[in-house]
Amino acid sequence: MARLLFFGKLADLAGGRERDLPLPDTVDTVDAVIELLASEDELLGAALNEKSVRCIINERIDNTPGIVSDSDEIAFLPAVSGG
Amino acid sequence: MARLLFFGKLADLAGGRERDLPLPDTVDTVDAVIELLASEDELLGAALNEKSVRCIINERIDNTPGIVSDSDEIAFLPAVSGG
Amino acid sequence: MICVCDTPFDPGHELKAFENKADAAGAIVSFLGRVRPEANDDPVKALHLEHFPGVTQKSIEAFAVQACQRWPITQHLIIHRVGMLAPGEPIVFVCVGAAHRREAFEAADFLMDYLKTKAIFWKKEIRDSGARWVEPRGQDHVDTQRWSSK
Amino acid sequence: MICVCDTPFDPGHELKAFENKADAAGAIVSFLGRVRPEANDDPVKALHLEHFPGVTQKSIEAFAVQACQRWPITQHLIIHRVGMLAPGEPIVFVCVGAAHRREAFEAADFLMDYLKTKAIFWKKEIRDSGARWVEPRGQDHVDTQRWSSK
Repeated sequence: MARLLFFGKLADLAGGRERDLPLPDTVDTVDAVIELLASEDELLGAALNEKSVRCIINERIDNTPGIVSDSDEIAFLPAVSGG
Repeated sequence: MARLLFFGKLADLAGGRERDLPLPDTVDTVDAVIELLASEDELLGAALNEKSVRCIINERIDNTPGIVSDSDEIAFLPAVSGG
Repeated sequence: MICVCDTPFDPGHELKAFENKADAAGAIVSFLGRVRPEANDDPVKALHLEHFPGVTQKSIEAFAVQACQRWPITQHLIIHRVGMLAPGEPIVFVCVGAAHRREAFEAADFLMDYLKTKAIFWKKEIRDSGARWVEPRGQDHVDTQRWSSK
Repeated sequence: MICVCDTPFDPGHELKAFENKADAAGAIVSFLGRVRPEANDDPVKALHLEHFPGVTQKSIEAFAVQACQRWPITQHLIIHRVGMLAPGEPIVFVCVGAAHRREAFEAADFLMDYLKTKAIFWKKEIRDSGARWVEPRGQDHVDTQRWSSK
């Protein structure tokens, strides 16, 4: 079971900040996860495919290879705006 | 009687921060005042002639025409260093 | 020190504490960013700031390490609020201590550009007319790019 | 506000007061310069700062007017100590408030460059080995010249 996190406007679209999602064996990349979500919710899929969206896996900020497994935490981050 | 003010290292050389000096009629420029002082004290004269020394007459910071009269306050300022 | 906090803080008090700690710094530059009060028909009533707990802090620490590598700074402090903020409240406070002022100015400026455009925060403006997520201004990105050519 | 004062002041306290007054400023940049403590055989025991009473203040006011003409700043504060200062004591504190951070940073930086090289102060370092008048560092003049080409 993968744990998905949605932040900012993505949480509004996903209807919540967290969601648990069992990943089929064929779904082993971030792109495939987005495709899976898009198949259920077109609007959310489009938002996740925006160029400004970043993905952080298991809270590793330094490298994001895009490979995921069923036990990962997968965070989707829209464009940031601090200060 | 002109009032002379010396600041920073110039006060050390002049032996004080203030001095009253009657100006002869022929002494009507800052340069002539410096010449008069130099005739009495060569070291002070040399210090006043340094390029970095500014003169402020009657506390007017905006213009310094270099013309003085016997009732003026004439301030000699060495290179500044704040902050 | 880096602190992402969900309660109000007092920049004057923080500056004083920073001064005491950064006792070798001859120059201290601080930046305070606040929720701008607006004088119009539909002003911002509140700002909601979201972060990625743990990850936001870690990423700011990485930026701060960059600043310490680029400039000989002796001390730094970054406080960033999250949660619900009212107009006028402090959002971000950055303090940098160094021997001389140029490096303190540049490092504080650098940290702020990064905090504005790269740090992991999301900002929602809440008005009577509704709420909307804010994206960084174009100017903020231009400011950040100044540092990559140096 | 411009203040040349002969008693110690508390920058944290001044920042807090400034925040309250500059309530329309979304960005506040401050600079604090202090007497640097030195770790050597003959450290500075005290700094004596002299000014030209009245004239120094007037000339700083003229600089501040220039800053206000160049940048849309909403508020400014300049405090400069004179008299005898101990290591670690605040010498100068500059606060600038503006709508956005870029203009606040630039105006504070500009004011400090001028305060360092053009404002009418004289500084004498007092050590066990004797006292000596300090002249501005070459770097300070280079910094000030940045503004004339803009």
